Amino acid sequence: MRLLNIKPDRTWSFALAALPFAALIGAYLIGSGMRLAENPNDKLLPSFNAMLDAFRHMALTPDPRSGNYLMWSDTLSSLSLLLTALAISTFIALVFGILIGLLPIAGTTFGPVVAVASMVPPLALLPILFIVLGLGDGAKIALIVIGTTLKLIRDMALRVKDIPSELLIKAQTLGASTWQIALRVVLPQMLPRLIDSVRLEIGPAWLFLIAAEAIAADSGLGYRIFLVRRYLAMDVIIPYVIWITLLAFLMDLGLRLLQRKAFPWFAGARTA
Amino acid sequence: MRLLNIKPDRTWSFALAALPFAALIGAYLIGSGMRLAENPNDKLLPSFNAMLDAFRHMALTPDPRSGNYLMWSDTLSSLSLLLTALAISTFIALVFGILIGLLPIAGTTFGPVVAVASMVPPLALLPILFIVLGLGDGAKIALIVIGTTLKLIRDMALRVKDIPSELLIKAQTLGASTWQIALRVVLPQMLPRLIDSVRLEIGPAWLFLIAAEAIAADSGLGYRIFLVRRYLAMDVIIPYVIWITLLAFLMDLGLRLLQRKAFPWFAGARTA
Amino acid sequence: QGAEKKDFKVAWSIYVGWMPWGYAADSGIVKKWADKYGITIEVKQFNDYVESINQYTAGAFDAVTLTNMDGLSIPAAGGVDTTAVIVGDFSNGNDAVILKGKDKLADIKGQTVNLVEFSVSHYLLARALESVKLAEKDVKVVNTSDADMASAYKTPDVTAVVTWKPIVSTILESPDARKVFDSSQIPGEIIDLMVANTTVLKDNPSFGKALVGIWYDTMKALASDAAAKEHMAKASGTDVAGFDEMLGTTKMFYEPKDALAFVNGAELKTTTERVSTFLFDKALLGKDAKSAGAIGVEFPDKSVFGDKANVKLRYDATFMQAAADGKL
Amino acid sequence: MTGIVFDKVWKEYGDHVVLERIDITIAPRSFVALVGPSGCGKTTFLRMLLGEEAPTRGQILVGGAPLKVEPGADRGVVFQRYSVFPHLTVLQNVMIGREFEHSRFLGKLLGAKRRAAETEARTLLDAVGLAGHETKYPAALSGGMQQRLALAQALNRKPKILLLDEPFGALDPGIRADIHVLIRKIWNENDLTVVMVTHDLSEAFRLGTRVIAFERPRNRPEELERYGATLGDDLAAQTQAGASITRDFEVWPKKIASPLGESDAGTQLDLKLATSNDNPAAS
Amino acid sequence: MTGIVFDKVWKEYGDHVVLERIDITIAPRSFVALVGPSGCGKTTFLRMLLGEEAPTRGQILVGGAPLKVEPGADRGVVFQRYSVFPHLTVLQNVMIGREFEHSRFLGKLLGAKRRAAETEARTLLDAVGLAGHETKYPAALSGGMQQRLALAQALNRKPKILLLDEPFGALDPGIRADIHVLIRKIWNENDLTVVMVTHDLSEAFRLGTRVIAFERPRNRPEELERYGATLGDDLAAQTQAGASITRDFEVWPKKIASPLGESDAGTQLDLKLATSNDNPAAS
Ligand SMILES: Nc1ncnc2c1ncn2[C@@H]1O[C@H](COP(=O)(O)OP(=O)(O)OP(=O)(O)O)[C@@H](O)[C@H]1O
Ligand SMILES: Nc1ncnc2c1ncn2[C@@H]1O[C@H](COP(=O)(O)OP(=O)(O)OP(=O)(O)O)[C@@H](O)[C@H]1O
Ligand SMILES: [Mg+2]
Ligand SMILES: [Mg+2]
Repeated sequence: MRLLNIKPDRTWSFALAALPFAALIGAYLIGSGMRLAENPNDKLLPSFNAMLDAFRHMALTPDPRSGNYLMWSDTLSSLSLLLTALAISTFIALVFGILIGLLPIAGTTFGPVVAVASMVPPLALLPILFIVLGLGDGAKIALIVIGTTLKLIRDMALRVKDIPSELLIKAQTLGASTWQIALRVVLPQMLPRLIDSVRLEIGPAWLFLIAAEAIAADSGLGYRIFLVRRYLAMDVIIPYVIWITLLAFLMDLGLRLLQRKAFPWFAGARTA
Repeated sequence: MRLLNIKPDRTWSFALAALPFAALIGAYLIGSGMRLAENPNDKLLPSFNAMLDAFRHMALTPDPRSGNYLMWSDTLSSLSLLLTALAISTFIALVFGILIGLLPIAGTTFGPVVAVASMVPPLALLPILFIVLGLGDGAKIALIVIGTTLKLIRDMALRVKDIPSELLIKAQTLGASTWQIALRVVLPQMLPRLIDSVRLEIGPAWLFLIAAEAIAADSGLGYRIFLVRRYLAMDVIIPYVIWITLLAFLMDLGLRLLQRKAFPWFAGARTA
Repeated sequence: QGAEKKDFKVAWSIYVGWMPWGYAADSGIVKKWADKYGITIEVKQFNDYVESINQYTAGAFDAVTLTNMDGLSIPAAGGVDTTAVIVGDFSNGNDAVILKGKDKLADIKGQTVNLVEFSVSHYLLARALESVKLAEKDVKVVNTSDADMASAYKTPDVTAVVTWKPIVSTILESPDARKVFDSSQIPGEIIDLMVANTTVLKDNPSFGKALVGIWYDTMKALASDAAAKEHMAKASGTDVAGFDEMLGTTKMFYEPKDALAFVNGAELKTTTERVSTFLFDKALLGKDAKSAGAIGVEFPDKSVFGDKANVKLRYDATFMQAAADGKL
Repeated sequence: MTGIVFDKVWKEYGDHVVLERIDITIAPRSFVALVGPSGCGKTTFLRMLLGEEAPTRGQILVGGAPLKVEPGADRGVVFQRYSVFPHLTVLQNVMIGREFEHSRFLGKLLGAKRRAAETEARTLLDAVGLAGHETKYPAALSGGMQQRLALAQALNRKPKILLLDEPFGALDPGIRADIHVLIRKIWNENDLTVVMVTHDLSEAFRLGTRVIAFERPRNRPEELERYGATLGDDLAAQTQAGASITRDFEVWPKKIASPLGESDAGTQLDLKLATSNDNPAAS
Repeated sequence: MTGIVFDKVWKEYGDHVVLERIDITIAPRSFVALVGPSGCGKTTFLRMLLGEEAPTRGQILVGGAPLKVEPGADRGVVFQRYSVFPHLTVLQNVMIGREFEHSRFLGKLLGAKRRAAETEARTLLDAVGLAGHETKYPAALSGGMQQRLALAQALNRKPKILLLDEPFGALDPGIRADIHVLIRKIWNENDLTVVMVTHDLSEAFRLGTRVIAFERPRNRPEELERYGATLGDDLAAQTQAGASITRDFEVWPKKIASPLGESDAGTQLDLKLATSNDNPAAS
């Protein structure tokens, strides 16, 4: 049988999927063990016990200073920034994406500037951003928004253009105005596709959040990583990174579920 | 006539497209003018003359210390890193993307680990990366590769799965083995799509390059930006950012042209 | 600017000598003094030191914590007339040159040195090289982010670094790390200041007074209150022992009179000249600077180093004097 | 009146002449079937009627007035694919025309108006044999059901002209026969001019009152290539490259007001339409 | 021999029985036309023959041996869409089968072998009327041309069984007639068993030596819903839900070895095949 026709069954699938994870953990254990054997105080690849300790310390012991559980307050602070920013980007992208994709006038006006602007590396313009926007949560949200929104707009505009022209014609023959088409034909078809696009931007959003928190913050997951980085406290950093990855993964999963539940028509229409 | 049916002609298109750029430049001029009126030495929003001076200084005058034209040597150094990294990512993505997308066994094995790994914020794990790869160009290339390759792999795998199963069946009825299918059916169909995906990763690649050069470097566009940030030399930073944007834009354009010229069948097949 | 105002913003970044500002903000000392003068002071923590100075230079903040050298090269060179209100401490071993596996400073010759370019580390390196009759051309400097210095040291490529605490302490935990030069060998040259915009300060002297008041109240707490020290230690990401270790290599001026003695001393003028020369060599005094004295620096006795027509950095002792005299 | 006149209409895309001097008058209440080989310009003809494309030369008159340059509610359309909105249920797909009409801002009806529109839509769905599928999404329907839905959707807006571009090309014969009955019925009972493109000659003659054939001229570049001819006079080849009407049949006997009652499905539909209360076609 | 036996084959997807107890023997060299309403399982039947799907119960024998569980070079196929490789030119599309056969590693022929394969491919292209289009990509071809290309591509590998899933469903009548002649010709001159799914009954009877009709049973859940019946005995309803063969015609007169010579295109093709040197069908 050809390799491409061999479909592993459930047990095998599970075993195969677990394999690379096991390999990664194994490689870490060996590397860590070797370094620790050489220098028991090595901080770079801490043992699992050390990380567990650090995790317990950060997540399960209240901070004497504030009485907070640091990891949770960091998470809360980062997540609220991240989600606010993503909500704003999403909204902007939806509006401008539909405008650019649907209206030739808007497309010629904003298309080029969005294309060029999406190439600007936002991190290099941080100082200007911070001056214009201040340093509070506003600036951090703005950085994430700027970092993610342009690509989202382009994506949305492309997907609006992907709508078969037959549908737009059909809507017009049913007497729809431009506004009605945007509202009742384009918007609802874009929502599930927007979820796909937003899923792709979760990674960049975390990146910009961490970058923003590294500059000015007093809580947040990125802030903590940055703070303890000077001490090379990998026993804190690694659990934090795993935690961020898990959060990102859960957000992705959540969006996928949302897409499936909220837009039952989409799975069928996509494969058609 | 409905707004969505109004298509501006060539002259109008040009004028409309120029509008936002003019507005941006105007806004900058006003902001800069106001700040400079208050403090003639203000560095945040330098005048165009100051930027031109700085550009002349960086690009047209040899550096007394090294005799190099700084902007060109920076560009050369950054571009060689970036292009090497993108070439590596592209190659890895192609191989693993096809494996994961085409072979159910590879898909179940590597799909989940790639999905999870693509969520890890790579900047947070820099220290571990350093150990494995040192601090030289290798580490910078690796950072860009890690930052871009996972998403590329996922993208490729999805696009391989998008190939109509009819084509794979047809190839089998023509007697193709898995290897032949990968080589002659899947690979050539993926190449133009890979270009699309790589275009999307140019932005992130620059981001990671700048981040990498901020960590340890003695030349490069990102290095220079971070160095002169120490004394808020926006008159250098802004031309550099414009230059990076231009480079990114040209790379994008080049890839689009390559796609059109090298894969003449693709435009027709995509719309079909 | 040029008008009286009520709301002020102060930026500080995480460094042993400036940790009191975080405590002052959290413990209510800031509010106490602000209320006393009928103003508000917002104290903002930065993790990125350079960004905090940039923000101050761009006018987003009225005061900022920085070193004497960065005060000269960033705000002053950027045309922002800046006054040092508080001289908080100087580095007395906080900054160090570290070699991997080599014991003598002279061994640095020919090596690649990782440091933050144009920072006090760069200055320290210059001074260190001078002390063994070497020049910067004898080494190769690679700009390296302070945040990644500790991990960079762990890589085989890196054999020499110049950096500050707490990174120094972290690096010295490696068995092969040797401290071959530190700032205690050039005492009083790396000075940690709280500076404010001169115009703002002139129009609003009460802001300066409040800053000084806050500072010396906090100094008292640091000296006597274990909880305060613990707070600062935590905020800098370490524990009390680690914090004490850093304090040990920092010459803190707990009393205003100590700071006054230092700022009025003659040493400050020599230091200023050295630093100016270093910055001029690196073209950091602005592109138009013709000499090391291109930017004038005024001392408490109103004497000026460099261009009297272009005084942009001023050491002003009047506020600390008021604190010493109990006249706040 | 909804007579359609093509007054010496040419359509060119760049150098490529697609339609050449189309000169035709379509009487109100006709059922015109358009046949011709692939690529001869049938769809292009329909798109000009829709207002989606403008003629390069000549003009199109509808009811005596020049054609509006954009699609409008007076001309309904059913394409071969993409004729229904994938994100709306069957019922919503039919109702949306009425919603566009009565709710300028929200495009959504509420309360009593909504209920009225819903009743009306259900009647139409019943007529096209989609009763019971109201809450399904189009992706869950077969091709034939989707086309019936598209018809119902277009009819709901009561267009004067109905344009069909190979609407039944992808359906199987049994279903196609059913839907033929349906479309004849619809045409009979509404004041409707129908222009239908089809590949199937027998379909054209069964349904149309008039069958118009377009021919792709032999001397198009690709054909020339194939038949090995040399281009000779370039200009001549180019100006002759467009399709034009080659045959034009009136189909006898006249079919108006003579519903096809012979098939079971036909009578069934008949009954349904007759028993429904607010379907204007039935009154 | 390439006789095909379906031995009490059932196909179920989860609870949904698609095909029920298919018990049929297809003689070698037959041309079986498969008709039936949409969704009755015709494609499923073909996919089982291809080896793409395995029967849930029962077995399929080809030439007496159980069917290989995956598609192979002995069974060619033409689908309604996606039958040719979009990234290869017309010529490359035909040659690729030979390249797969002779170049295990590169999948690419060079030198003399390549030239031989090319000549062979050109002959086939000529036979299907695509001469002159060798360097075009499929996207530049009309639907009919694409399907002819797909046929040539499949034939190049000389399969014993040719499976066609509504191959001409999207073509216009003139082209369809041409291609009917072509397919009969091909079947006549090669040792080929053909199984073709079609929607068009007349096509089935014109081409097939045998016409098999599948029927979709009325009591499928969605139908039940529609007709308002109650499910009653669940198990009974379920086991009866699959399609099975309802009619099976032998078409007379027997068509083997009686090429359709009446049409112009037919004779033309005939000549072409006869004059080509290395087309085994012509020898
Ligand atoms: N937008 C366009 N730009 C350029 N050429 C076009 C355009 N639209 C159609 N054509 C060309 O016009 C010709 C007629 O196309 P049209 O779609 O009207 O044919 P058709 O008769 O509907 O064919 P089919 O039966 O395949 O649907 C074709 O040669 C086509 O390539
Ligand atoms: N992979 C699958 N999983 C579940 N159900 C399937 C699958 N493939 C087909 N079916 C179901 O099997 C039934 C028969 O499908 P099939 O495609 O064989 O019909 P068909 O006769 O070819 O129809 P058409 O004429 O529309 O092509 C349909 O009800 C379909 O929904
Ligand atoms: Mg058409
Ligand atoms: Mg089928």
